[in-house]
Amino acid sequence: MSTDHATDAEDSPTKAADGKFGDYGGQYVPEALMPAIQELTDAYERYVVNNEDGFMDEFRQRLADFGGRPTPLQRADRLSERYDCDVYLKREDLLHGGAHKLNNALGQVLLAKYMGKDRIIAETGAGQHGTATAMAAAHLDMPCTIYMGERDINRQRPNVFRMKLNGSDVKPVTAGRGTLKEAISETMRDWAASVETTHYVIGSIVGPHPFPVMVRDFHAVISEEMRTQVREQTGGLPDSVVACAGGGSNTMGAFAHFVDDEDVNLVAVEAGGSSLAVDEEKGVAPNSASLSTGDEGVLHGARTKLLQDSFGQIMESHSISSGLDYAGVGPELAHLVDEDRVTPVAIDDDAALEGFHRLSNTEGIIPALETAHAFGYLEEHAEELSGTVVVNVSGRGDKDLQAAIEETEARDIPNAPDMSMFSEGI
Amino acid sequence: MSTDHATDAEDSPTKAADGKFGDYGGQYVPEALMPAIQELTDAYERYVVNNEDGFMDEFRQRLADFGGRPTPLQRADRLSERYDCDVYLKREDLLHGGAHKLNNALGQVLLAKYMGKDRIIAETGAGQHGTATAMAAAHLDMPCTIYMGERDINRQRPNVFRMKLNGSDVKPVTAGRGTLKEAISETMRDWAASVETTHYVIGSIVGPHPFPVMVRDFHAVISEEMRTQVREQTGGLPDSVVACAGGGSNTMGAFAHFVDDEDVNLVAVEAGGSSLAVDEEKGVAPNSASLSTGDEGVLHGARTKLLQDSFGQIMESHSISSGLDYAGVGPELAHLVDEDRVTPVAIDDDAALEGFHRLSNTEGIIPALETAHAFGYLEEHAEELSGTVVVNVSGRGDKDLQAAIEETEARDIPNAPDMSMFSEGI
Amino acid sequence: MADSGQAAETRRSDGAAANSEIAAAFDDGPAFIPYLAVGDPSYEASKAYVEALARGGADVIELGLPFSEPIAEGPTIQGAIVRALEGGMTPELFFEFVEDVDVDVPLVCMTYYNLIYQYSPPGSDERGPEQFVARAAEAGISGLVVPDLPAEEADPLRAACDEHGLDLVFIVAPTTEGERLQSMMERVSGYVYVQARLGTTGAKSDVSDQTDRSLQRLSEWNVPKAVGFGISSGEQAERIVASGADGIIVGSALVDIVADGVDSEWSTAETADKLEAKARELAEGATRGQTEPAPSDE
Amino acid sequence: MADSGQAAETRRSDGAAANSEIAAAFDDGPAFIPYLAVGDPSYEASKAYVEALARGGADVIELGLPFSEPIAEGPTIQGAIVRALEGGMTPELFFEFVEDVDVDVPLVCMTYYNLIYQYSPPGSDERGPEQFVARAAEAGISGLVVPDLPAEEADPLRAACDEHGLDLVFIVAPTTEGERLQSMMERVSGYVYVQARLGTTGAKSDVSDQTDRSLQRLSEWNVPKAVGFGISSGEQAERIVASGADGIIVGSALVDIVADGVDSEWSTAETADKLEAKARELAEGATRGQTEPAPSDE
Ligand SMILES: Cc1ncc(COP(=O)(O)O)c(C=O)c1O
Ligand SMILES: Cc1ncc(COP(=O)(O)O)c(C=O)c1O
Repeated sequence: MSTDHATDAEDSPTKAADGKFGDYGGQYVPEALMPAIQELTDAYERYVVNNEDGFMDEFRQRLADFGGRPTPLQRADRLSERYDCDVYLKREDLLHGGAHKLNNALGQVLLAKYMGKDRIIAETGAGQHGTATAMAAAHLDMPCTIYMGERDINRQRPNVFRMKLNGSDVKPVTAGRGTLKEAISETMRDWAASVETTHYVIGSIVGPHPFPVMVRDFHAVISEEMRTQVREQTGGLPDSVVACAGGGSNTMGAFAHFVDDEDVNLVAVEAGGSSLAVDEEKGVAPNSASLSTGDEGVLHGARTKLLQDSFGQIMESHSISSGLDYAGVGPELAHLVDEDRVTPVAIDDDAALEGFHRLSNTEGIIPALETAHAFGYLEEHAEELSGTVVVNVSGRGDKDLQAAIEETEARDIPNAPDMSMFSEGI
Repeated sequence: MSTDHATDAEDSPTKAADGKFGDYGGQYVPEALMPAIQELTDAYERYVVNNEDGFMDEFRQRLADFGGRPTPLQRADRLSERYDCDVYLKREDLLHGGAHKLNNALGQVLLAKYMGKDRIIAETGAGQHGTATAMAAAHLDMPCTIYMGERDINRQRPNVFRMKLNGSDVKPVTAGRGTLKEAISETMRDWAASVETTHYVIGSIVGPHPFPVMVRDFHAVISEEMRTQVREQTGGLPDSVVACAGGGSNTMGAFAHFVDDEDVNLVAVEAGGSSLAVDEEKGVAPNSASLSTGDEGVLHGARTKLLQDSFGQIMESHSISSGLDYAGVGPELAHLVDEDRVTPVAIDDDAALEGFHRLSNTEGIIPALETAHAFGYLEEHAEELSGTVVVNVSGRGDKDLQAAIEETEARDIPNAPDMSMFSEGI
Repeated sequence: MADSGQAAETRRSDGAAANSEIAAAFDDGPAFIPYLAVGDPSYEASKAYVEALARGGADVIELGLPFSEPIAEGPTIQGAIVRALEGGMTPELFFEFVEDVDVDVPLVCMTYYNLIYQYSPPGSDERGPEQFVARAAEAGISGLVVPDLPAEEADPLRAACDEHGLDLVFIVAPTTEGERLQSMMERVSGYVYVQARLGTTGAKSDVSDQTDRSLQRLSEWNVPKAVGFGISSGEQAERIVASGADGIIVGSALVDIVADGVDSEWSTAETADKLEAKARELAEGATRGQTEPAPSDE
Repeated sequence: MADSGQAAETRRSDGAAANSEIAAAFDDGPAFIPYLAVGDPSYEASKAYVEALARGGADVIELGLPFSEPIAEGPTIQGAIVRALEGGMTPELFFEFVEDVDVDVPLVCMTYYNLIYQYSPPGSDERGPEQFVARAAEAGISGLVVPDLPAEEADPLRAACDEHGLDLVFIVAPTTEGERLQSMMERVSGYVYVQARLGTTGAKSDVSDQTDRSLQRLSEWNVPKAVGFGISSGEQAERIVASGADGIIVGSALVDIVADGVDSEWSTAETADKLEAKARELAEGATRGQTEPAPSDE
């Protein structure tokens, strides 16, 4: 157990107000958007950092009443026995909508209201951020348009339907491969034309400043609660905090209040996909491990670590979990990795599926495939674990049942149940 | 606002320890099961009623850590405005698994452990109780077999997969129509052969004593929290508590701690299906409104109100929500209706769908189709509402997306979104 | 059919038969008590089958009045009940059947409590056990078995049975013990249905040694002990009678023949012949059992 | 290609062109500045198209070096970029193209910052703006436009441009105001790209009157003002020049012709002819605008 040296938990997440994390971050956006992100920076400082007009109080109250916070910190008895350490689960899967995503979506939609905006736009890949934004927009009575790649729409129809049920307009993006990257670009285009009335609710700790710090601050409630809960339950701080990392919002949410506690290991688990090697022929990275394998570059408004080819073209990434399937990563996380404060670990598709089945059948919690990577890490690195290990259960797996069937069938996963009746899908 | 006259909240749910509610209830089971239900009655009294060995403490702790209790009581601002009263939502949809069902499943599986049983069986219709039981069994490391009608298995494949992921064995029941009724009978058959080692986790406040009181007591945490929360938020007791009723477990859970407060209206919303009239030709009741239209009889171990033909044969019931699609109802609820303490209201399929879309697009919460009946009630009986109205949001609608599409398409629902892209399903 | 006149003569005392015909059936050596669901697969066919059982040596016949939720039955009898209900069987038709069927052994009605609770005679508004038993007695039924009616809830039905001279048979399970066993002993009449093993009905090739233990527990009971659940062959019948049973009850093994007949599209006569042969095998087995010494491992 | 020797001669001061050729392009009446993505739909075809634009009267040509995430482009130019990337365009090929293309007007490279940041010349391990600009200058590029590089992040690139005599053109948006406008004025060189309306690139049939307001805001700037975003006809060009613009920038309206050519399978020559004609229409419109009085509502 780490000793607990005092940190000002309230201040810790609001660092990098200048938008830079070492060399990372910044505001690499078309000039047309600069005034909007300056206005947003101003609003962020007033409402989020300084709680003007009681913004943060209202945010926290709504997160409690509408979102279901605090989420529990649960000791996982059977996993603890298996790995011979104390495994605790931070249950973001119990948040309204089924993932941590609502923390951010609700914060931003509320902020848009405080800013006097009258319309919300957002991008979505798998549909998790889109559904969270649609829920928050319905709750706060804000018209909302969600951009989603056409291919993703076809892969994630239940989430599309959920967004529509919540009254959002879902706009298909046909450009390129029709996935998340294109949807982000398209949302930026809409924003460039509508900045005066519209707020862009970005879905992770990516994009130009102030998005990375703002999204982190909205998610920092995760580690704020974790810190209190783990102290109550164990009397000290954890030895490790483990979270999956796509853009890295659940990750920084889980790490934020521990960054200053040097004794707490922070482990960011990336999608190792099918291989860490680049497929040069196709120009494809069969993984989404930008922290472990990416190079510095500029994407979607920020300097960060990226999967790119030698020319600087962004590569197609890959993961069985669409929520991790992104070529970039939040600049703050990239910086903390360079500083050796955060340890990046890549977990491949097979190990993630093992983690998926492990948590499902030993703890009765079916995780999102994104989250499953964190459990794949426990499974693969069991010998490195000791003391108190807190895993952020970033989301539930209901959205992933079809994918879990297909991916499990395609492999030989030792701890999967008999899948024979599902070979045709569900 | 009702005045709040003192009740002993802790005692209230444990009435009817003799298994009778007026003439209802009892233990109409094959002799082979009598010793088991006597053993269970004994265990219920020791562990649940008298908290022997700290059973209830452990139960509540696990409900908190694993289940996510307390669930919030949320003011629904937009619905309050619409109906010109104060609508509050009790968010059981945020419980682990997505419905209130876990309260009971976790309680019973834990009780089975205290009783020294080493195997769990359960029936399931739509799969909600089955998935809750499978989760609880995985969490507590108990082997578990779930019986499910073959037809239901085909209609609810995602839930079947969830149970298997949690390590449960799902046994198809081919008898009869292959739905819930047959699955209950089949589970009773297994139990009759395995009582010595096996506990039967029944899914609602039905069946022989002590199931109705025990299941109610496990769910009574809903109204216990509600009572505290509504007092904190409004300073008094609610004017009405509204809950949908199939077997009636979420219903009695929501009512239990208010039964003695005569000024609090308790409204049980049943599935009115397509019509309250019986289709004599087919011997089918196109509804599941046993409280409003059923006659006294004996089914699955208890005397209660039933949908039956003039000979006493149980009728097929119908509802768009499979969780309400049951020909019987809990004996306690039947008794409270006869006593005029609970008001039964039947809400038909169309109105339930309106309620489904209303909550989804004005509050950003997609309810289960079961729960949607309670919101159909608000929509249809708006003029009767006043003061503080608490609605029990018994579950979330993720499981019902496909059904919502089909049923919405088949009707003209004024507040549904454009469904054109979903005419082929999701 | 059995003459119902005699049945009305009430002479019940604890453990003794209220119905003279049932009492008589046990007087003359071990009783063979077969079961069939009435109306399976049709009224006419099941009439032929019940008559075949009588020819095959039945001493008492249990007639199933089909209920839609037969929670105590295994898949075999459940199948019979589904076929009978699909064929249109109703309580009223059941009583007509009882009046109509040409056998001269006592008939016991086996059904679930809701059908009794809901019963109202044609043209009447009154419902319940009293109406049901009156009509059963009138039709010529000598006793009732109601598997989902525990002794504790049985008082209204007991009263009606007493009034109309019917026996109310209870089932003793392998798990029934202590106080509970005692209270059943005080309430049973006609015969006690000794459940051979845990579980539901259904033919098994082994015969549980729970049977021996059960019979031993009941050895002091002043009432014939008929053992059922899982008996399917003459040898089993023999062994059980040899263990001390006063009768054997056989359902699923016979219903299996009816089901085979339906599946294989045998003629009614063909199925009836097979039923008669099976009945004979079982009846003879039971008779053999009585003359043999009890197994040595007791 | 343009002679790059002259370009190296540094004479930049705030607002003035660092590059003599760009400065010269505005000396002689309003400048017509067309844009095409290099490599759309192939190297050879786009060479023919760029040469056609020069024949049609281009004073400066903006050459798009395609980047995979063109967040500032509308669907039209995005389509061009996708086609060019699918055709195999790379930064190195782009520079070869610049060396290869037969035009005698200054060429401005329009691209996104990551390609500059990542650039390393063949055989070198060093990456970044300095390498990129050195190679661009060598190839004959006179200036750069980098839509996702705000003035605040531009210092390394500015330094390299200064060193190699390239202009760094900034875009002023309708929303750019106050302090921000001031700081851009201090940094811009060559010409200022005046964004005619909010949104991304794309041909529009109306011309926003935000243009008039923007030009007014910039009236004191000591640098040519080239207006772009949405210009698609000679009349629009005329109106904008009449409003005070020193040049017009046209992209999507030209890319639309390339896209039509791809869709309709026109020959390269046919597409080139249509581009030349469109260029002429736009160039002539701009020229007409200079001789007309400014619209009265100003
Ligand atoms: C459950 C869950 N976890 C993790 C992620 C990855 O996002 P981030 O890395 O921003 O937390 C997603 C994204 O959709 C998600 O749905
Ligand atoms: C969400 C939900 N609500 C209500 C019900 C009805 O059950 P009960 O009436 O026992 O609460 C179900 C049953 O599956 C359910 O899933």
